[in-house]
Amino acid sequence: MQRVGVFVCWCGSNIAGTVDVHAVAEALKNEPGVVFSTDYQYMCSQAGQDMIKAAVKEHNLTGIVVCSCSPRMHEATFRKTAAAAGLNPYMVEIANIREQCSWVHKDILTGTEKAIILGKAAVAKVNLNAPLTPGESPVTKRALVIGGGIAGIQTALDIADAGFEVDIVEKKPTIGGKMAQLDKTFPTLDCAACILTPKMVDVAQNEKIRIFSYSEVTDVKGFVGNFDVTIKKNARFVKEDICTGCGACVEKCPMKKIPNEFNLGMDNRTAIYIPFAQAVPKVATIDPNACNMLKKGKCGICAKVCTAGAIDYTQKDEYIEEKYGAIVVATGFNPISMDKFDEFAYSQSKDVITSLEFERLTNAAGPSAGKLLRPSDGKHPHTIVFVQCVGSRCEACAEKGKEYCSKICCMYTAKHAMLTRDKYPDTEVYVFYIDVRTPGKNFDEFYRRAVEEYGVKYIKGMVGKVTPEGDKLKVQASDLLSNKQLHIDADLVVLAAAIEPDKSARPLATMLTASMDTNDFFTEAHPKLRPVESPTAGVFLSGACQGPKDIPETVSQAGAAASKVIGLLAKDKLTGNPCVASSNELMCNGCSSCANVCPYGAITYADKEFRMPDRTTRIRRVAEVNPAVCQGCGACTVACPSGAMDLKGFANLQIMAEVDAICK
Amino acid sequence: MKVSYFPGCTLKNKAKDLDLYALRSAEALGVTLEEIENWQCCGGVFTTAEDEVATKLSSVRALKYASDRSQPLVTVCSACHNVIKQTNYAMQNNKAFADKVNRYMAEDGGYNGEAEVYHYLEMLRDLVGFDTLKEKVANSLKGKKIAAYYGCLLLRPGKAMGMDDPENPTIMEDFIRALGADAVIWAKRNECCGGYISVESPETAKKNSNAVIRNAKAAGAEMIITACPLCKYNLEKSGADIPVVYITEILAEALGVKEDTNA
Amino acid sequence: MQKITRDVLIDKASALLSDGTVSCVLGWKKGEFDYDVTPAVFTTHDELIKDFVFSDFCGANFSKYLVSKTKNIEGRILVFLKPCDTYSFNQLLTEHRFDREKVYAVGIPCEGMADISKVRAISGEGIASIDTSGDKMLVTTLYDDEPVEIAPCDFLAERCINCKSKKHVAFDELIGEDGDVIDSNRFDEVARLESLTPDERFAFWQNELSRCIRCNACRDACPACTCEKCVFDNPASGIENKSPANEFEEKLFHIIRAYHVAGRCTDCGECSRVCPQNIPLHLLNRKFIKDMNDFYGEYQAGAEVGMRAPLVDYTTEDLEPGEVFDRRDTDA
Amino acid sequence: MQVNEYKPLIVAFCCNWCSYAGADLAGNNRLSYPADVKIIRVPCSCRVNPMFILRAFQRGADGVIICGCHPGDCHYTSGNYYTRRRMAALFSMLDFLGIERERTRLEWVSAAEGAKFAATMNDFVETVTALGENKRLEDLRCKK
Amino acid sequence: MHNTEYLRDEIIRISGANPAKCMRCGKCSATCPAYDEMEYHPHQFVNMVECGDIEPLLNSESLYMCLSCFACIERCPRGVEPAKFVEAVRLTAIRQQGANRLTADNVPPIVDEDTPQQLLVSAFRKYTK
Repeated sequence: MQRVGVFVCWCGSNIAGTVDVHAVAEALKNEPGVVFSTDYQYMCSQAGQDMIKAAVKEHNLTGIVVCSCSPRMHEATFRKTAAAAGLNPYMVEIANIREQCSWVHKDILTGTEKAIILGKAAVAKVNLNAPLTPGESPVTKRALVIGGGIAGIQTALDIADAGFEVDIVEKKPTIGGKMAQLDKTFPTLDCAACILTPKMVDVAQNEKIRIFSYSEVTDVKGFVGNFDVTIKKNARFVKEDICTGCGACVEKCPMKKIPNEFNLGMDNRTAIYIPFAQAVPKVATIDPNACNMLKKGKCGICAKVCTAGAIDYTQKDEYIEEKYGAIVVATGFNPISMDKFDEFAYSQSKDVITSLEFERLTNAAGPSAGKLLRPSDGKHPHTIVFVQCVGSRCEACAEKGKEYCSKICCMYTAKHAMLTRDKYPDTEVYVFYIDVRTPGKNFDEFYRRAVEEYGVKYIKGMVGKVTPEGDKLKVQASDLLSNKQLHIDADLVVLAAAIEPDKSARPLATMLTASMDTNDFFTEAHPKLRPVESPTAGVFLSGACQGPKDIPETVSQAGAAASKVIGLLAKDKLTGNPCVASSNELMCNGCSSCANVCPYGAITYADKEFRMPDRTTRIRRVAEVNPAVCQGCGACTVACPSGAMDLKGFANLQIMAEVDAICK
Repeated sequence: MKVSYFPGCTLKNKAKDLDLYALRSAEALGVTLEEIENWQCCGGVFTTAEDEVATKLSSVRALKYASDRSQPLVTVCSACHNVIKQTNYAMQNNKAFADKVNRYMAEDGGYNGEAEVYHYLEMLRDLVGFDTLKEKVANSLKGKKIAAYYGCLLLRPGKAMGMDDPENPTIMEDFIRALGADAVIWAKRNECCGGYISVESPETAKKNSNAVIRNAKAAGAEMIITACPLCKYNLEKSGADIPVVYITEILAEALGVKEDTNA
Repeated sequence: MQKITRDVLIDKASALLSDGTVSCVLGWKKGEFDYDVTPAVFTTHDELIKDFVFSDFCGANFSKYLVSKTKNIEGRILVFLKPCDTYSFNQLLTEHRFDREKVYAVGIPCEGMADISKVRAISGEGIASIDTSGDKMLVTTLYDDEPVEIAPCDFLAERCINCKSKKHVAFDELIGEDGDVIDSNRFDEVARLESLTPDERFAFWQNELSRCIRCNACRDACPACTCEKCVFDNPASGIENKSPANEFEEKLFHIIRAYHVAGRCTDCGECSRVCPQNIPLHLLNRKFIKDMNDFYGEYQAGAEVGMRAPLVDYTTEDLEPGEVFDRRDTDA
Repeated sequence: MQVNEYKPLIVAFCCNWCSYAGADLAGNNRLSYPADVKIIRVPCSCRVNPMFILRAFQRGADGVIICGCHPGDCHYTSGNYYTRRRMAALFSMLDFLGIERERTRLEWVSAAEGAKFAATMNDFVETVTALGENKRLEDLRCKK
Repeated sequence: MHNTEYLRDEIIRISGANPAKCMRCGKCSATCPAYDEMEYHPHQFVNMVECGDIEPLLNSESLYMCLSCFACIERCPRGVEPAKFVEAVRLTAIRQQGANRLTADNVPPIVDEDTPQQLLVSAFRKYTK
């Protein structure tokens, strides 16, 4: 039996005004377990707390009930008081007689009556409280960043800057991601490469950062602070540590007609290749689907010309196992396929391109060396039509397109249009828009400049059909403001394709037990208050894997994710919330219902040996809750058919005792 | 293989060729088209209005006829195909509509969208197979540049038609290639010729048709093929200077059954 | 009335025993009377010949027995599964309740099983013997010389009249031909009750459940009730309770039991079969099944191994509890 | 005012993160609702076991209301979605047994919705008061 | 006022489509092959039906210019299906007594020897009750 002390707070007149606090203290004296009951003006004051401490000593209290304001206000305070008095802090229960009683009931009789009942419920509960100790687990002081675009790069640099080791896993041969493919960045128009490549070099030179390029994560086990990750390093057939990136092999490779993915297939590369001049690591990679030596065993020229002896045709995929304390997902985005939108004739004409292709077309390192030329005939286009929202903002049930706004298109289209008018004033530029969305610092000003200073023709309406005919693209569109159907003979049509999460995200989310929305964007732990954390402890989100984002937003989220990681890695031990679920293995059926509903993947199963009454042993599958991962929601406790699963601090018997006390 | 066949009004009249060559070609490919007894005209266009029931009953009867025989229902005319498939889709997906229809169908026994509807081209693709078709070709149309004209009725609405990607179709192009010819890809292949507007405003029909023809020719076509008598009429009427031919006619030609050998 | 005979099953069991495929056989054993058949484990051909039966009274669903019978046995156990039993079999596998490797499942066809209380209602008390070999059941009582003839439609159990499936969803081997899932009318009675007023429904259940004697037969026969320790037997659960002390307890037990098996109940009907008070307990389970089908899409527990039951799943667009009633009210 | 006016007994389960905070806000703003409502704090609405609800009715509660975060806003991401299914099933079953459906309710109340909390409780108390005492699920041994 | 609302609801009911789903992108009008012939264009149909501005539509020649080519239905990103509104208004117009657009008397002058049955059948279905 507990020895419970009850402390009724007046809260000045806040409580005492509509609740007879003496009567409450008196009434609760008769409750089972209560050995001491009193009231005081301000329980949370130093004097009030000292009073509690003294009573604990004097009456050998094992449990405390404070009838006061909301536990959301002072539960932590009174727990500290209890701890200072030598009690387990979780032996405290609060009866909320201010917010949920004195403040909402005007009549002193009803207020007092209800306060007594709430006090009784708290006493009933505390009688069943057990001392709880938060679990501790060690922290591996190294972070993993999955994805090496600007989000991953920034996160890794910030974490490394704080002195922790970071590994970046990037599936492409180089880090840099989408930003490396961009020409200029809005709204300042600085060159993407000029601001990105120094960061890539920083990553390469940072002693704390390792890059696993051309690699992917294949397995994740463990939990916050203690992840075991398997990384697959795909064979690139070039010894990374020996290759100097001189490019002699690339020059001599006879297979020169391989579509170059870095330029989105608008020009060609060789079978052995370095994606672009500033690649990090600057190491060649052999495309096994294109190399004659790997396919047919004939050629071997690259090995012959490599003075460093870096070529290794026998290289195999390698699996590396590493431990991490935290994982950051930065898997980024891709433009959606335009296959289902052929009313814009993307598959029919080379001169209908996506905006990312337009970036490459205007990039000095792109297929046309930065000159804006039509892919079909290399001629300078005089009329360009930009189409916004292609595949964005589609009906939820539509089979094509995405329901959400892709967010970045309005601004990059304004940028493309402006830059085109700036470089080629003889070009007519039309932008068809549904809405122009420019909420961002200097964004709307930028868009207005495109219209007012550069003469870009913004037309409210959509393009309905693009018909390639001769060397023209006949664009049929609506101008809603002048209520006209327009027919424009364009030379180039640029589609602002919706963006979607990278396809690698879905299997990764499964490995991480991190949740995703229906669009395969990672869900955040809380949409407003914990936007860079995933609901799975120790897994953080950076960049467009969480939702469409532009570069400034991505970089700030990357920094935020890094600071969360640093905060985690700075701890030697993780102290958990002790109010977690635990399973009574004697009652557990091993049915998996609990694991099915656990949002955190905190429940695993083990085959355990049980001694039976007849002295035989039996092996049974039982649930085990990892207290470091469990967040204490209690979903499992209700899913459990046998009642084996219970929640500490909010146990079945405790809640039922409260119910009983209230209904008595 | 035997299938139920809904020819439609025009095929018995102005578009006899479409019908005749469909029958002969199918026979040559091992498919017997069994004409539905007492079929009634589909009405030419599907009315999207929720409260139009009577105008769709002839389609439902045809559908029920086929489903009672556990046969696929095959159509050739794009319009019949469109009406019947949209009706079937409504029977499958719009319970209120299906209930209303079934009140009229009580005597015949109910119908709930069980039938499978194939356009003749789908029949070639899914039941015969373009590979089989390719093998049966006697007179290859090699070197001929043919523009497939889908028009509006064959593919749309994509959900109900379920025939091919409504914006980026390949079925007719694959058909052309199976016959040995070259398929011209062009943008206006799924745009409307003007349809029944030629009653109300022949100029509009002409304008639309001209745009279609111009685009086909610009893409290098020497011939336009269609499954729709009204498309053929509108294109020809607008002064097409390029042959507009029924799909079944070039099929019969390629299979070598164009001239009736039994006659 | 069954299409396959005892001999066929004994031959199959004996063959599997002798070639070492299985070490024992879970089968029906004849009891004192022709209708009180009990489940039993057989290990030899002789035992089978002596006591194994197969008749219209072999309704017992063996799946549940596998939970205990597969523990501590050498080799595999042969189990005969009727179509409806195979759903329970899969559901138990989904819940990892026994080791599939330990079981050799032989699917057998079922023509529907008899309800002895229906038989008795026609024949009268004092049943001496029952012959189920023909199309009709021949019941001889102590008081009549001539056997009473009963047609299947008069003796079939409710769950068999409304059979949901003749298809075996799990087996290693099948005797006879497999059937199909049946579009049954099993939810009609639930729908009828739903259409009553709350007062009428309350009266109905008050009448039914007040007969409960808390014998726990429903729980003990239920293939979904395989908890290591039942909450009703467990003082730590806070709801331990062993007798129907009053109206509340009668209801509480059955509501909680139905809720515990909700989403996991395959609608095998064992609860109602074994109830000595003939309480239509299956209606509670069917109510949950019907609701979940209506709210969240068709779901048949045990149709496949590894399915996720509706109550441990969700979509962001699910109905609100209030909408559930609105919807039913507008349907009605 | 009548002395022996019928006062229902209402048990409200509130999730710690949204609805309990919403109730606190109602208090902060002095938005009154009947004292018949007694709140039990749970970490998440998905902690509410149907057993607790039956227990409350057994012990004489006249109405039980469960409040949680709005769908999509659950502190634990998905807890309230499970609650929604569980309560839909349970409430429908209680209704099936003839227990008045108005005695059970599930409401979404955010931490910012103090006014909604008070309004919901006022409405619920009014509804239950109109129904009168819970007789169909009460355990007479627990009678006051 | 009452009549306007009734008409609006009736049109929406007949159409089976929901004008509120429209996000005003204008793709229906951009893709419409009969745009130039119409006084009110597909996007206006959606908007005017939503606003209950049915009277002008009922009296407009635009009703008879829609080709039922389903391009707007197919290409609408929001699944609004504008042609269904055109159809609903057209039916409302021609279902009125004596409002048939096309009668048998009109036929002879428009028929030539190649005119397919399909043309007349379709036209009758669209223009006549």
